[in-house]
Amino acid sequence: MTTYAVRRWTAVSRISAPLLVVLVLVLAAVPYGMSGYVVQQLTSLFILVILAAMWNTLAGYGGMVSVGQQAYIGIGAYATVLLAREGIMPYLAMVLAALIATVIALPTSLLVLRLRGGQFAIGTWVVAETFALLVTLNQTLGGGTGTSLLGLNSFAPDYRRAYTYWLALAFMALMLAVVFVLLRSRTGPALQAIRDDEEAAASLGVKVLPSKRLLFLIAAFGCGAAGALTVANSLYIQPQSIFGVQWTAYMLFMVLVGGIGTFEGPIIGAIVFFVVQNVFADYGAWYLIGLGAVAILFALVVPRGLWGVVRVRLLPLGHRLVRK
Amino acid sequence: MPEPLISSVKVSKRFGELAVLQDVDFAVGAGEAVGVVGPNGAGKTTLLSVLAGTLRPNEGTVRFQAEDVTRLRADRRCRKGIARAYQIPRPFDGMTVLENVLVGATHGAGLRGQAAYQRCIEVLGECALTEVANRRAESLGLLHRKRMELARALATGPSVLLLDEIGGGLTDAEAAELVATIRGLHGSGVAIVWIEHIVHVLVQVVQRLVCMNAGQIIADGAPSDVLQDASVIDAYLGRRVA
Amino acid sequence: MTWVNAVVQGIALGGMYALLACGLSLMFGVMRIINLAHGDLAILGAFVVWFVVDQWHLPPFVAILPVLPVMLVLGYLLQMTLLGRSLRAGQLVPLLTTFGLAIVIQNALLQIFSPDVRSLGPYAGSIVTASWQITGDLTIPVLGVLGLAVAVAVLGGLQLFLRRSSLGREMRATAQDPDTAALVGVNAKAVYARATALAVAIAALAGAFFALRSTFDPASGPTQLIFAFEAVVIGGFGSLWGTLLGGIALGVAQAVGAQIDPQYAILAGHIVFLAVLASPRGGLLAARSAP
Amino acid sequence: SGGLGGSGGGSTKLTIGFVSPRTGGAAGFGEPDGWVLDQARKALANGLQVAGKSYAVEVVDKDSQSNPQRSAQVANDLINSNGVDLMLATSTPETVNPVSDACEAAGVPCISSVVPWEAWYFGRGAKEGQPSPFKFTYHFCFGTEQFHKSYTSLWPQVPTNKKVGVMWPNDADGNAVRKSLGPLLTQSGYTIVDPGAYTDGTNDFSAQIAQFKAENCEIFNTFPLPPDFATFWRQAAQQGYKPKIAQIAKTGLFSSQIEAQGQLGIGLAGATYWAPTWPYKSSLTGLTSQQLGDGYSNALNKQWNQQLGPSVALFDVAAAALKAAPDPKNKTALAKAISTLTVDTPVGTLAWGKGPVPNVVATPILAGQWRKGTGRFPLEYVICENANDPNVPVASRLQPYA
Amino acid sequence: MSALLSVEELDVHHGLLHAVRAVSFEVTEGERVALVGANGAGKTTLLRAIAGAQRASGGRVVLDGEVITDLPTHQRVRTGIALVPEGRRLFPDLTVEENLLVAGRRRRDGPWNVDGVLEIFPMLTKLRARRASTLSGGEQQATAIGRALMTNPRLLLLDEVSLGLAPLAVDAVYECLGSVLGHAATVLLVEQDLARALAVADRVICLLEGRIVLDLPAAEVSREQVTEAYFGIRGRPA
Ligand SMILES: Nc1ncnc2c1ncn2[C@@H]1O[C@H](COP(=O)(O)OP(=O)(O)OP(=O)(O)O)[C@@H](O)[C@H]1O
Ligand SMILES: Nc1ncnc2c1ncn2[C@@H]1O[C@H](COP(=O)(O)OP(=O)(O)OP(=O)(O)O)[C@@H](O)[C@H]1O
Ligand SMILES: [Mg+2]
Ligand SMILES: [Mg+2]
Repeated sequence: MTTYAVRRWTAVSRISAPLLVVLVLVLAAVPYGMSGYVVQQLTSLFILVILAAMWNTLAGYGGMVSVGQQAYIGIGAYATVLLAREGIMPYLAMVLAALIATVIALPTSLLVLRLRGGQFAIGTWVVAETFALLVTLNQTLGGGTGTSLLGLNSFAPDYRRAYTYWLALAFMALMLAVVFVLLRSRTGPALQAIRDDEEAAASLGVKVLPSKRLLFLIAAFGCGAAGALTVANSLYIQPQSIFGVQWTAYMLFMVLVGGIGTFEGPIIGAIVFFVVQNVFADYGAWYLIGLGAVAILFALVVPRGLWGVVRVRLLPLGHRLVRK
Repeated sequence: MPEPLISSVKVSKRFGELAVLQDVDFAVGAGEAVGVVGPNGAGKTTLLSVLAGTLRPNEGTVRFQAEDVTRLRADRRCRKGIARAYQIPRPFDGMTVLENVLVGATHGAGLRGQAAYQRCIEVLGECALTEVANRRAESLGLLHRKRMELARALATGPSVLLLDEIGGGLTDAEAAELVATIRGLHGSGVAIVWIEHIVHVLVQVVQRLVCMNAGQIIADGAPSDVLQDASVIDAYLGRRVA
Repeated sequence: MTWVNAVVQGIALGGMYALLACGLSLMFGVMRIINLAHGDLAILGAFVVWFVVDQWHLPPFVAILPVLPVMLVLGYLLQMTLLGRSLRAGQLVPLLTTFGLAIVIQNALLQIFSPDVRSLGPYAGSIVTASWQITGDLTIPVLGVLGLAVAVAVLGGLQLFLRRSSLGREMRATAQDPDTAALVGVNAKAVYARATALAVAIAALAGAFFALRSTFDPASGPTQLIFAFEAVVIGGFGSLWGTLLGGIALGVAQAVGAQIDPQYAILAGHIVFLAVLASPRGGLLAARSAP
Repeated sequence: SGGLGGSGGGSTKLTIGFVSPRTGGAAGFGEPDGWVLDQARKALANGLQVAGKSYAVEVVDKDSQSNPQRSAQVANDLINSNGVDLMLATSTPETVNPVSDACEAAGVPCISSVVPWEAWYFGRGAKEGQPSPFKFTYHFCFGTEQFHKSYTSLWPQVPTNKKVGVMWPNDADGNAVRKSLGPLLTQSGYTIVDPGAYTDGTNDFSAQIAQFKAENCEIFNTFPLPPDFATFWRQAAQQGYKPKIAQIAKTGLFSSQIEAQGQLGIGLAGATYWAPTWPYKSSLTGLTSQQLGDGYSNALNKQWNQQLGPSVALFDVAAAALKAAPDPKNKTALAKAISTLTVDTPVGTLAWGKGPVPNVVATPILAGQWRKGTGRFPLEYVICENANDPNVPVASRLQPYA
Repeated sequence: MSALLSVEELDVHHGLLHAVRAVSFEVTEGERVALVGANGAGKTTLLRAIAGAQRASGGRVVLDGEVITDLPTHQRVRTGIALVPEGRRLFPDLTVEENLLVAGRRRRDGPWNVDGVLEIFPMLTKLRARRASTLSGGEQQATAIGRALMTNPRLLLLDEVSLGLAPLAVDAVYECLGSVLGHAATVLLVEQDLARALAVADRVICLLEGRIVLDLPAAEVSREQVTEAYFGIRGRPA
């Protein structure tokens, strides 16, 4: 009689996983060797990677197609400004801000996690708009005028860039690790089961609501961190844009172009988006037309996304039955 | 008389105007195997859903292991030991067969790591799914889907197994395999409630047969007696079964 | 009386929202496509109407007539070329397509028409500013009533079409299971294309009404989109009467909210939306739970 | 150059960055930029002579997409990748404020315009009565005081009950105006009827209209986005609110916005920060205001646009600053040079260091009225008062809105 | 008698999986053919390929002399092919009646209409206005068969006819297949209840791993023969 075993790592992944750890260490050294431009660009890229990874986990693994993650981006950004204004060290404020976004996501989840599909999508969007309006109504937050993050000016430009970079790198590595561990844990298959059929998942003993909530809160933390990093990058925020739905459009673009429901896809998608942005940005309206055309082209030609086609799993999340 | 393992007490279920279950008293003892038959639309699946917790009854209570579980959600009931296979399979399309079963093992049975994997390997073997273990569930044919329903339910390590038409569409040999599997389960002490229209397969396993019609139980007893019952013949069988 | 007036204005506004939401509701109902380009298609329609008005000096209400068939064809082609293909790859890919389409339309309009703001109002004569004065504080805007009437007619007509006609039945069947629809002889592609054609034409109609009511420019598309989505969801996905009610509920909430404090106008709409979702039924006319 | 601590070397090329909204919601402001950039590049084609040294000058322009995050991103790109020596930014706080902030943080000199200076200065966190927190960023634009002066010189031209109904939104401009213009007008004897701030994008204004009607506000003032004003103004006509003076700002800057109002647009009073009748010359290009307006109209077959003035002025200031700096490649020195700079531009002579705050020159704004056109274009803007700058000729008196 | 349907060297793939392998057979007008085979043998795939719901990767499908291999599904319905799909696949939010009517819209001329369907499935009469998603499993099966009949097919493909039907209802279906349909249409059905299959069919075809391993008149085969063929004990090609 043949016996069987369940395997998770593949030959490729046994090599690639440690390499990725090395890559993170190499990236950590970038501010010592590279120009401020590279540092700044990589920081923007890391923010995009965080956002793409969060949206992918929500939609691709949890089946929660959110159009409202900008709510937590905005909260992360505004909380950073608010805490910094209270005299808290800006970089500490950014970490706290991500936690605040998570805390605020908890009551929100009570409402939106009741919703499914299209209702969930629009519901989260309206929640984000509501947060935007509440900020707009609050004059101490600058109201509709917006507000600037002043605390960072006390750092010399090069150091400010480097610190922001390291924090972005740390957040990115943390969020990717958290998502990886979560999806490889027993919660991973549970989330996918919920995505495919909630009732059937419940019938197999899956705690539907707590699992979804956990994912929702993790995504809120990640987006909050991205928001905090964004304000460190742009220094000025204004509610209509930091809470703007264009963030969701970007996430959608990155995740679908990269390959939804794969761990590596969103990272690839973020890099594609970043490159498209940088290469064509000087062409004004034509750049945007190009961006739209790229989106349509990907949807038509590689609907499963780049990594959906490659099908190599550097960081495998699945299970395989093999003969011993 | 000892309290049955799982029971419904005066359960009624309505969808709007339509009364689908009316005052149904149904009980299964530990280790018992009960077959449920009845014409289409009699309320069999609905009764199963009420027992499993995916439907709330309008009236009446559901008891399991001497405890009122009427208000417990399906996932709690599953973890307590009630497992259910759907009549119309509900696979997790985006996952492999192995992972489908794994969900039952890790969440329903609460197993972790190698123990969970071991349970999956066993169950896949029992249900003849080893060959397709690494296929995505969406690519399965109907009978594989049905087997996977059974496998997932088994993986949760139930004390009562609620089966809804898992035997339809099987060749004789396949049916015989299925009977052997379920008998084995029954032999290991799992109580079984099995809805099936293929009566000759059903009677090879169950000791008791219940016939439902129009939301009520119209016959309950030894299979041979129930199958001779005039009202059962009228409502369900249409002719005598040898 | 100002409160009554606010309700009246809100109802008129709600008609506009419902009209804009109609196409969204249709496309979502039939193809499960969340069309992010809907607002931009409406603005595209407004530009085309404006172009006709400007070129041939027709009144806007006349100019709409030749534009609608053009938009029907455009919608049909859109489905046949872009949306139909991306639909095959699951529900999320069309989202990417419509996102791409939205920015292509916006910026193509910018290239062609410049960022100047425009309006159809000046060409429509006095109807834009006409109203029935009931009391000093209560006026009923003619344009609002017209918009509401068109919304009721379009939504009602469409509802009847979907419920009663055999073509509508085919559309609903295809919506639920295109593969099986093919097995009973329905050409799913053609049905989808018809639905998109209708949705795009109605979007253009809605765009024209917004262009009569206010100004528009190439970037205006997304601004009203969320209200249209809210109307669809409040009304219960897929139900067109619900969409009408949803639009009106939203419009009234905004107008009444503004009466309390102008800042609360949009917020009040959002809060009503969230309250409806939080209610046990989760939609005014939810015939079924959202998919 | 690279890494923590590294810095650039000496070169003879100067790079000027220019950020403005060319696409997105504020694209209307950026419309003449293409033409202005052509003029500036032409004028700078032969480079600049600074302290006996000759420098080539390159202008790199970027689109902010009317979005603050994007504005910051392109500003940072210009700073880090193009290594700009001087940044220019214009039009709306969404574009200008993040660019200024990025420059301040990176220590790159920046000159900006077309954001009411209070929204630029206080909106970025400066506090009244405290020293300026900005060392590298400079601004020239009108402020609420200029509006006050202009309005109080215009409104008496038509007899009214001095009751002003205001619709000021909750955005950068609206908030700045509510904070300072309101009290100033009250001091001048006007009664302000303010129903409260509204959110941009509101679609129903019956609440405000009812209040204006009830209080009989014969003057109306607003700082809205164009579609909001169009919605309001049509609703006002439907509901029978017709003030004697309708004074609009922010919308109605460009003739297309008034044309879109149709008949309702004729007679609206507006305010201008530049028109071809401004009797000033660009020091960089040598063009008079009239030449600018005509040049633009002829090149693009479009009516002149008041953005032309400040956009050209930005390049005048840039050239003057680079020439005034002892070493134009030294950013600190360049910034310091701007703080005391005096330049001739189409919008007038700009002189920093004279207030209202250290980094800002307050420029004039003159009120006028949109009338039916008599010449090539359907509408004409006539200047009706010149309290802020008596050098600009007045063309006509204000007529009641009919 | 001429062949109504002829399948020639048909190949169907699911990705890498070769599910139907060079299958050839003919069905003459008015014939009733039972298709049997073990789980995963390729029965469903074969029926779907004939109906057009699954693309063939090789070979031809000919209906009444006309090659229909490249005809899209919905047009095949008009040539007279109707499939009752595995798993019923009703339109969940349409009522029972609407489910029937949708199929009736593009029907060929013929005897079937809503009343006719209700006559053979009396249990549907009281469910006429009910949404299909609320039907029990058996009620759905009956509606699905009725829906296929509504297109007035010349060739009716039935996948797992009796699945989920109570014995009484199964009798009703077979009665109808035997009498009403008998002269009007040709039937190709998948049925695992061998006794039923042999009783109702004129011919039995057995599939094993995508190939035909047995094709004989029903009268000439024994239960044992078929059972053996299921597992390839006999007749398995080398
Ligand atoms: N959600 C619902 N809404 C309305 N009616 C329903 C709903 N679910 C089930 N029903 C009806 O309740 C009755 C019982 O259904 P149930 O599925 O329990 O039957 P069943 O005995 O399992 O039949 P079958 O043998 O055909 O599977 C049927 O008439 C069915 O149409
Ligand atoms: N969509 C699909 N993708 C991949 N493989 C598929 C797909 N559908 C069916 N298969 C495989 O093709 C083979 C034939 O399947 P098919 O469903 O035709 O068999 P069947 O004889 O109808 O079996 P059953 O009795 O289980 O219905 C099986 O191995 C099945 O798993
Ligand atoms: Mg059932
Ligand atoms: Mg099959």
